[in-house]
Amino acid sequence: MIDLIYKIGHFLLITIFTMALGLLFMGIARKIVARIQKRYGPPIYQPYLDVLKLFGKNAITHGFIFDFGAVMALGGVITTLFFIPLGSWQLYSMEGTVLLIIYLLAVASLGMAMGTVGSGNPQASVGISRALTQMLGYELPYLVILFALIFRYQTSSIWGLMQAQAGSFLNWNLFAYPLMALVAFVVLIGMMGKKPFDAMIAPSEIGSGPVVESGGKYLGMLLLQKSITIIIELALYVNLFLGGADNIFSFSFKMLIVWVLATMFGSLFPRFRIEDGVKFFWKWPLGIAILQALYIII
Amino acid sequence: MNNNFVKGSWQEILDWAQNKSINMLHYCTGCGAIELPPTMTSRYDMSRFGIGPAATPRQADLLLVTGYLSTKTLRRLVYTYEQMQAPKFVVGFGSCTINGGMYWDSYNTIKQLDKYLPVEMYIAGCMPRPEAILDGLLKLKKMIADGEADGYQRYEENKDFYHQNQEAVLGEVQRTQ
Amino acid sequence: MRNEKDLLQLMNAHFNPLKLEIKREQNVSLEFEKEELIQALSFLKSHSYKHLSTISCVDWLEEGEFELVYHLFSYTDLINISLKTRIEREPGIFQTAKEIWPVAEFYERDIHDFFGVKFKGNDNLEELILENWQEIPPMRKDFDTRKFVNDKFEWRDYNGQKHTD
Amino acid sequence: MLIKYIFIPAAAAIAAYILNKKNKKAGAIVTALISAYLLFSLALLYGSWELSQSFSLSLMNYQVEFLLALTPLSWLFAVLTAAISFLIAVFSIESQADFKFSSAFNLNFLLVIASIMGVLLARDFLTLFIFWELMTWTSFYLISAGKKKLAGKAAFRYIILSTGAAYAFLMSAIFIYQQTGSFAFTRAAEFLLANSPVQSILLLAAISLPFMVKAGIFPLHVWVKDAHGNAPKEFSPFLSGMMLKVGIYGMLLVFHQLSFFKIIENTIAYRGLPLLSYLFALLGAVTIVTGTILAIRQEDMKKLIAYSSISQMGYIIIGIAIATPLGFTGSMLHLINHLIFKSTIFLALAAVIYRTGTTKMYEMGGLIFRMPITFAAYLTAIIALAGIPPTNGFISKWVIYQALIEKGYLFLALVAFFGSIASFMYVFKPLSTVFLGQLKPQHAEIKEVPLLMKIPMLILIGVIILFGVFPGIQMNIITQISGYLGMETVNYSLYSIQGAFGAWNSLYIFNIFSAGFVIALLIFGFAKKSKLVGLLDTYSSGEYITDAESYHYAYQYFRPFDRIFDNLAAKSLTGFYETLTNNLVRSGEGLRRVFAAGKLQNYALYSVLLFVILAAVGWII
Repeated sequence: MIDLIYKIGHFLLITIFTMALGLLFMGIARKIVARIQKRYGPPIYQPYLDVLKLFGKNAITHGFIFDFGAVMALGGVITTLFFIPLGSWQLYSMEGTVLLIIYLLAVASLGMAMGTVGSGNPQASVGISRALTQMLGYELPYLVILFALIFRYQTSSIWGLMQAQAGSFLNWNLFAYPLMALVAFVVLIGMMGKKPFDAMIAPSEIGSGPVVESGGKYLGMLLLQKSITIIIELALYVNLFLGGADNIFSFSFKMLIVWVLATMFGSLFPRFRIEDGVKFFWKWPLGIAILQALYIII
Repeated sequence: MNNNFVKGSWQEILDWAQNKSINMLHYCTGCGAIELPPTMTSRYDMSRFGIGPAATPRQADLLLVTGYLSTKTLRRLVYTYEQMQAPKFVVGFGSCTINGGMYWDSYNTIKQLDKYLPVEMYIAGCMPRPEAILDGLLKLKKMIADGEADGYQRYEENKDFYHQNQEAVLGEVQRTQ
Repeated sequence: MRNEKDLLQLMNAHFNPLKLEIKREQNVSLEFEKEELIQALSFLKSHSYKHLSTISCVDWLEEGEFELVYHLFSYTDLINISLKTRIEREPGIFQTAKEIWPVAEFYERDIHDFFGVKFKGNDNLEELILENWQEIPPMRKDFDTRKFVNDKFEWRDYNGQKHTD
Repeated sequence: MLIKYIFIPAAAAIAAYILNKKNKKAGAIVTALISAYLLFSLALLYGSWELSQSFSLSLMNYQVEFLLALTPLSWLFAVLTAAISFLIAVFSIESQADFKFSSAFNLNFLLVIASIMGVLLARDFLTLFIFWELMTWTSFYLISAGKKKLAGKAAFRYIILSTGAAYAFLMSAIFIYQQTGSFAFTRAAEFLLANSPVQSILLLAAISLPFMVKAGIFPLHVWVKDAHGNAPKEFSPFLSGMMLKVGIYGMLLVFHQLSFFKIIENTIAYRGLPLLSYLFALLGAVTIVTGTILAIRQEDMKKLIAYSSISQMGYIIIGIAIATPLGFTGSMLHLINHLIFKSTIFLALAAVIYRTGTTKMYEMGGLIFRMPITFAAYLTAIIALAGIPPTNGFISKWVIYQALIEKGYLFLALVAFFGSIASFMYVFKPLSTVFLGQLKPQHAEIKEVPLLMKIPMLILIGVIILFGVFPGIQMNIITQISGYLGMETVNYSLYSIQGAFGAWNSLYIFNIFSAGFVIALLIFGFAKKSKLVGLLDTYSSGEYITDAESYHYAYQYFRPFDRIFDNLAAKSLTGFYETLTNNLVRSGEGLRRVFAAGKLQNYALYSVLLFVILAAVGWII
């Protein structure tokens, strides 16, 4: 019983820590983009204020499915948190976690999709149909990379993949398979919906896509979900390609570097059209990923 | 949750948070809309005060009415205002919203915005420059922090006053259920 | 490819315009009797003047007449021609050009909104731009916009003094 | 003793037909009772694998015997058939109220069940062929009972493909009979092994033709879309749930029973996989890709789900073809899971059609507010189909992925990933166009489906979650099957399966999922209560929305994605078959004009001539 309480306490601690870290990262990203555009930009702690304000505001709902979608989205993402090793914090090192995380992230996006389309606003449906199309675009190269890594290290648990890169930083996957790390980086930008691939939340075209009807606490919950998703995707990247870390601080520092690079990279590009985005993902990243996978298999 | 003591301190925290992060929906009715891009971008950068653009009325707290309002646009403006969620504020730009401005004698524009919507603040000028807009918004932030910006409550309290004025100009107005 | 003069000769040959004038390069204006205008329009349409840019109306209050101006353009002659005619202000009725150009229906609705000219043959003349408008058509010269504004809207009171007195 | 599984449904079919004439519901009740009885008696029979029965019949001087036997594989399929037909029968008691051919429907439905039982229990080619033809014919009548003109054309194409394949099957069966003197599988297996590989592979290919048609594998999948799309709404769950699986049963028969794998053991292999079975796996992969791309394009929801069945069958084919223990277990798991969630989807859609009367997605919308239980059933089923953890769909896909990664088949894995990620898209399209979005005025007063139609859906939801959390239940029958077919088994416990790289514990996932859900619920409850607002009061940039019709995004939901595949889809296979049939018809026309030319005596002359030639040929061989 004690172990259960310890585990629940640990689980809550991780959830709150990840939300805080995720919001901090979003604040840093806004600062970086502002600096690139030669302006000051909001203070780093701005996302915390946004979330506090949003939970203070009134909100409208369009019925049960609208609420259920928001809760399922956040719930799905918190569940995924359980299976990702964040530096030394590892709640459950079970087999098959890599594939599981891809599908659990799908739970979150399906929940959000269902909730927002339930609002009856066509702009939300257009946004969701774009998001799903783009997901198909970037998920394919990513899974080929995972296929190659699992086959190479003969384990499908992230913990195992991380251990495989232990020792000096030379045998990090970043240096062992640089092309794969590059493809994973591009896919990371697509997965987080940053600039070149954010046609799904285009504010001017479709009224910020799926979140067109979510105000107040629904927007707050979506912001929290976004912050946890960012941390999960960054953690995945760091674990798979930068050899994870033994303590949480160096882990967060590595995540920060990847995040800053992704933001800079993202803030230079205009928005892709959806089918051009998918075509791009299937042309270069998929090609390189397949080449790398073949190189590993043969 | 809203007995007086908790309401007092909790409301202060919320007001403080509200003034630090405002989502602004600028309803580009008139010529003032062109003043906002420079205010948002590098030279004047309104986002350093936590004010950023919102895409839809659902996510917005602040409604900027930038310029003359024709009677037909007023109907859409009222509908958008009612889609926004409390706490919400309205700021009128330029003399056209204050007293009709240079379109004072035109048959199809309204003369005073605050007859139809509770306006927190007007920023005078036949389109105020970005400095004036920033100055106005900073004053608005102070008002929100002190809890004086209660336009949305005024709208609720004397709802029929506002509705009569709107119907006087627009005829029948479709209300959200 | 006709230039301005051949165009005028052509029109002279078939109709008897009251006034012919070459305003400037590529811009010609003619004035017709009411009865002759519609035939002139269809005649010009068959002679490469396919494009009806707009129909405008001028309110000559003193002469008690409306002046309807039809602006046409030809993509081969590259000449803008405007055909003018005068109709009495009171009954303010004129023949519709809907059969020649379907788009004319909207221009006529617009003129009906703002000048009150009724077009025989154009059955849907209800409001296009204005909304439940009870006064006389606003663009007419005898519509006093200041009086309308004063009794429709109150003025902001700057400690006792209205800014419009 | 086994024969009763065939004759009881057949007898009941006639009884159902007569009873149904009097009152509409009787036929469906009889079907439900019969399939319930079958289900229980089969359940009691679990474990007794040595049961067999044989008849012998002497025809002129030929000694013909029919062998029936119960194997774990046929037991599993029989139980699945009985279960799914019971649920469909319960569902169709209410939903047939407005159906004109309901008595013929029940007659044929029971006959189809009887013939499937026959196919499953058959141990020799003759009985297999008889019941296979009976199944094809009865399902032909069932499909043509759907939408008048369209169903007729679809059923016609289905019958042509099936009969063509059946003749090939008959040819090779008779050839084997000539060589071995009996139709039994065991004798045929020894003969094929002893025979030269090329000839036996050709024979097996001919035998497997009807199974490939029925399983809707790539080149022969043309009939599936129209047949499923236009079949009566009660029959499509059975059609796509069970009929496709019977084709797979046939393929398993060919692979293991008739030792197809042993024959191609020594042929050239690629990474331990013989070339021929790799080709077959490629066929499965192509089925996935075509099924998925075409599914995303469909505007008719039943056709969309039909294409998704084809693409899901591709997974099963890949699993069988790579023939590793993990692969086989994965495909068996996926077979059971696919049956469950596919029939749930079709039942939910049948409920929607029962209420709205249309299958076009853009004519519906916002039905969640009127039919919440149907929505819940559909949602659970698509979560399973998309393979999201707490449901059974994920487990079978996860095992198949493990099998593919273990062996390193990159292309197959790539196609499998594409299929499962793209399934989010075509699975979400009906959800958002039919159930979410704006509710149309004409659907405003739609009520939820009657209780009798809700029960099957609720049962199936329970089964999806149950198998999702405790996959062990399915595993023990699967291990018996792989033991019977001579393959090593995968070890497992009640809630975890031992994959190639470690065990998979689904009970744990379920607990954590609910923990995460509870935390999110707390955050949601803690904040201010939100105001309920109608559907028409949404952000439309200031404009008032008056009619829901123009405010529902449903037509061509994934237009940007379809644009990538526009040219590919245009050259679809049906075009190829159309041109084929046209030239056939034209050449036939030419021949007819030359020979018959309408005069009677010509016919007589030609028939005599034909008889003479046949007699001569028969005499020579």
